[in-house]
Amino acid sequence: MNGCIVAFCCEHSAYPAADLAGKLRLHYPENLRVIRVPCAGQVDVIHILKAFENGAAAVLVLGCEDGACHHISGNTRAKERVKYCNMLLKEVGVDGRPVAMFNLSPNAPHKFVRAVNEITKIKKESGR
Amino acid sequence: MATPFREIIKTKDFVVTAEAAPGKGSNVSKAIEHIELLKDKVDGLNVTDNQSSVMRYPSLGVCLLVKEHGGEPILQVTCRDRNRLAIQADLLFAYSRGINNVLCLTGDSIDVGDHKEAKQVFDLDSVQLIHLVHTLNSGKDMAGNELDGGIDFCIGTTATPSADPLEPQLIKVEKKLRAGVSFVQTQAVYELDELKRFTEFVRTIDGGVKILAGIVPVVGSKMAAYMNDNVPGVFIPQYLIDELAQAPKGTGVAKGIEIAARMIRQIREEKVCDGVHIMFIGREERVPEILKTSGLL
Amino acid sequence: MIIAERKPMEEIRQMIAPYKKLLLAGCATCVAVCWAGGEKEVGILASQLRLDQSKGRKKISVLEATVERQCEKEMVEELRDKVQEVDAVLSLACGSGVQTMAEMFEDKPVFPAVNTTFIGMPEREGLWVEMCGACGDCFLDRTGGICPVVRCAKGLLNGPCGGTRKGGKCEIDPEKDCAWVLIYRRLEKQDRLDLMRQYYTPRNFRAVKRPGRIQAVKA
Amino acid sequence: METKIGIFLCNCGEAIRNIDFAATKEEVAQIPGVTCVNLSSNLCLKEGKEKMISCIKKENIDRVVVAACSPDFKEHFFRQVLESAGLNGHLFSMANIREQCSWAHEGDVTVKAVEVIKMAVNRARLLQPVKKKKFPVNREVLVFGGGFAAINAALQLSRVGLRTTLLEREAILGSETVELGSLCGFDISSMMSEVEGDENIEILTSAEVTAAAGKIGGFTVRIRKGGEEISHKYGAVVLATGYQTKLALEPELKSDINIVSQEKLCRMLEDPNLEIRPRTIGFMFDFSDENSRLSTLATLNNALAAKQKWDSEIYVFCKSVKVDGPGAEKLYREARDCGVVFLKCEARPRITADNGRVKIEAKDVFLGEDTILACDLLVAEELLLPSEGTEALSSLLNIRRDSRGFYQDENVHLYPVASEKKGIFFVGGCRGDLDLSRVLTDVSSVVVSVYELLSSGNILTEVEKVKADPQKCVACLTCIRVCPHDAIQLVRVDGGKEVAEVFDLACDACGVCAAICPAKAIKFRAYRDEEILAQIEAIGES
Repeated sequence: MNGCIVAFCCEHSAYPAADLAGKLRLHYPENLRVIRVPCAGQVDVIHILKAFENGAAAVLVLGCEDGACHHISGNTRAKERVKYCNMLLKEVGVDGRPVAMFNLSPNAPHKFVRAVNEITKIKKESGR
Repeated sequence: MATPFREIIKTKDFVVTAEAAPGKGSNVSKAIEHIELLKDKVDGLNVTDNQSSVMRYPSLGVCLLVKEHGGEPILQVTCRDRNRLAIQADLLFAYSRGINNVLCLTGDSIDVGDHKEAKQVFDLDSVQLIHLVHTLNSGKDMAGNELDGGIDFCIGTTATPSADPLEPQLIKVEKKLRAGVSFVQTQAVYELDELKRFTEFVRTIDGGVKILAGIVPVVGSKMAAYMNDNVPGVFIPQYLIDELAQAPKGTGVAKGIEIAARMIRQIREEKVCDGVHIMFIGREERVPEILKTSGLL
Repeated sequence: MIIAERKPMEEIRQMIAPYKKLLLAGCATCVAVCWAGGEKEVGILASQLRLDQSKGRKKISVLEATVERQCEKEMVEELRDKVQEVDAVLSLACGSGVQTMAEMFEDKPVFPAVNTTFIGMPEREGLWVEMCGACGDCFLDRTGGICPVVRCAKGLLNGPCGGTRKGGKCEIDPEKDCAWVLIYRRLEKQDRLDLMRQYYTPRNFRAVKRPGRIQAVKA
Repeated sequence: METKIGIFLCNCGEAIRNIDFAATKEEVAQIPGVTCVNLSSNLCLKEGKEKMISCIKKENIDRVVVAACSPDFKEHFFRQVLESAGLNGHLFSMANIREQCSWAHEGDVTVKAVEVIKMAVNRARLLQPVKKKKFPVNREVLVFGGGFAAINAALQLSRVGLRTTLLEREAILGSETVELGSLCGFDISSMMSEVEGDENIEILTSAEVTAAAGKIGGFTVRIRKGGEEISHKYGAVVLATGYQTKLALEPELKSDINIVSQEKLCRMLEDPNLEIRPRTIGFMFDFSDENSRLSTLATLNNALAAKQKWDSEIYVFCKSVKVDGPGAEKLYREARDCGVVFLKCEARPRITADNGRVKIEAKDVFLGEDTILACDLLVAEELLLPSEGTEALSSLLNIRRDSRGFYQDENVHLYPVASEKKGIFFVGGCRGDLDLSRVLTDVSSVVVSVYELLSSGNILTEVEKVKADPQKCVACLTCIRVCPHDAIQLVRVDGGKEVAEVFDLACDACGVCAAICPAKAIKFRAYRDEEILAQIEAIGES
């Protein structure tokens, strides 16, 4: 069990937001591992499940703001997929909504940090 | 002895029937009570067949009770629970015990009842069922075999005058009429104009068939709204809902009876159709009140 | 296309409870198209089973494989080596595929992971609707190409029941269209409503003698 | 064949201080497949670049990992370095140890840095080259519309050497633009004669499109004109179909002599024979919705003109005055200076007919008082709507519209004039409330984009970056239904089985199709399951 948080970050929004967080020295938990993707809609259910198989404590899917997805509906698909993943995980006794989706814009480093902190909190509360 | 329904619809100018709903369980005292109360006040007692797909004491059973107590039973037969063998057998049995009237209907979906996981049969549909009764009446079964002792049923069926869209329903009614029925009993109606349009349509196809308007008293504005949303083919106009809403607390049933009686009077005075079929399920004991208020008693 | 959907996890869990090593066998034909049993779905279910943390669940190992058509013995044969390695097979194919698998590997328990539900078509991406009931006595010539046998909740042949909801929806589900209203509209458009006015005799349930068996004309 | 991975560590001119580079170097050198690890402090400068190239060549490196700043910042640069070293630029993976590691945490982050590099190495091991290919494109452009935006777009496209067809539904060009010209001070007639004289521009009036197919570089469009239908190919399509206005009036009122539109007022002002001379004029805008930029400009222009010509008393009722266009602020000041009164109201004023005059009752926000004005003429509020036929055209071309029915921009901040379908662009009023200067900006950006796409007759693009494996594809059509860029189609392979095929030119490489494919037949290079899972597997190893 590695207990890391895996964040799939859309290269149009969350990834630059994370970079900006670093530039502004906004700190967040060190166990975050970012995987850069071209769109939140590219994140497959199996990618998320595999992260858990590998021992991840939680998974974040971070995409563009509603209505501002570079690929029109990638972010809304991602949101549906995150819901589906939580359902699949719940079916096998992995409770506490360990997958979360957040929408943010590339110039929202604080929102990025908030998303990381929020999932960390959820993770702690569910005792995982 | 009650007059056979077949005679009544030929001779009487305003026919009145009422619904008798069997209960759940073998205790039939309540059914007998209702039969005793109504048998002489109406021309026929129409017994439902696992109404709303809820398992109950059989229609056949209550029909026999009606007969025993001197009333005129109308046997409802739906296509939901029996295949063609079972239906034919039931009809032979019914006729052998003096039940001479049958109301042919499709039946509600099993989905709306209390045994949702059961297999719904629908081996036949209502038009085919009417044809089946005629086949039996002619002395043969559906497979073409001769019957030892035939039957002779007076056949009725149902229709929905407020369906939306109406045209497909009317085609279905037309097929039922062409199959040959003596009377048509409608789904609950609340708009006279709708009923008029419907009877006019029926008359263009069959001038002789008797049309009984379905009367279901609505005892409150909530029930009305519920029926509008949940009972297919029923449309209660807003002015009636308003009228019900204005009734003082505790007088809902009385108001419902008043509205129903008014409707019946209008139907009779304006000769909109040939009679009414009153369905006051769960409040059978108050049917005489409707009859009285509407001047039928 | 045969449409299927995955069984509830609890049911799957009970079936496979005694076994430690499983093969998840997908099928790349119908069930792949309807998102129930293709390679992707095999991967998801395998991952779920590996992750299973529910009470009393022991760790299991899961192999994954998807064949072109699981209802073909020759294609299932490809899996022989993998089946040899495991205690049981969990098939994501339709009922026909599961049985082919079971027949090919008689010494291994084979379990269905999906419920085969109907023959249908996609209405849009991810939504399938029933179109055909394989009744063996096609009626579509009389109904404007809309099947009342399966698309009417009661399978009526002579027009709608009295339960049609407002706007021509089905008695049992306001989301679904009344098949007979659809038929009416289609025939009206084609000026063929006389077809709807005709009387149709009861269905011939012997059209397919169960169990069905068809021998094509020998060439 | 075993891959040879070269890792280049960079401390970004010592901007990364909390990573022990010596230890990191030692650690990552142990990763299987890693041939060499280089440490630098200026990888993105000339000498760093040269060192990288020579190392790649010397060590025969076939996969490169750079651990330094964010790929957002330098990925493109390093890919070019690879290309100059003779490697395909896609055999490259970056570990962001600066922004998302060193700078994001306090204290020593060597452990995390090593893991982030391992993720990148794991991914690099699996990367495959992405080839580029030239696709021939049709160099003609089809412009829909015949107004200011369309004519300007056609003229400019022609000027950069692209043959352009102007397709107008009406019988003449610019029929609705004449008033606009007099209002905004440009001469439509000279533009029209220029367009008509341009040999590079074909004008089709009274024409409409009946069918459209194809993708960027080769849209096939069926055009009906005068009972005849022709089919023609275009490399790009520009929509400049404009907008229409509708008076936003209470149902009991209708436009008559007292209540007029801006356009009607314009005509009245120009009419030398007009006998009436309204003494009091009311204007209204910005109540029904916020898209009032154009009605604001019309009001300011018309109010000034009415003041000059008739010397009327003028009252303007509005929620707010939008003066964000060039010159608009100046116009607003001029209007106020010459006595036009502006009243700011939150609620829509009540309008009633009053004995041949119009009564306006409003509550002024600043005065806080109810104001009643009886005026001779009310210039009513106008709603901006997409022009007629917008809906039909958008469904013909399969592009989306926004909630108001205007063409939806792919992403208003990044690509204001591009549609979600490559090769289809919007300019001007058909995409919303734009003043003339903005329309001209639209035209320029579209012309630049179209020029880039079509000028050489070829488009160089990456091929098979996203590819459906015809062997695995079960032709479920899911990808075709979900592709946001309409870039996938069903084709027959060798005239036989039907499978999905990604059209490289139209594909925008989002990967939505790959993530949804139920047969796992679509592979997105660099983001395949293998590459994602390899990164995941490296997590938590340290």
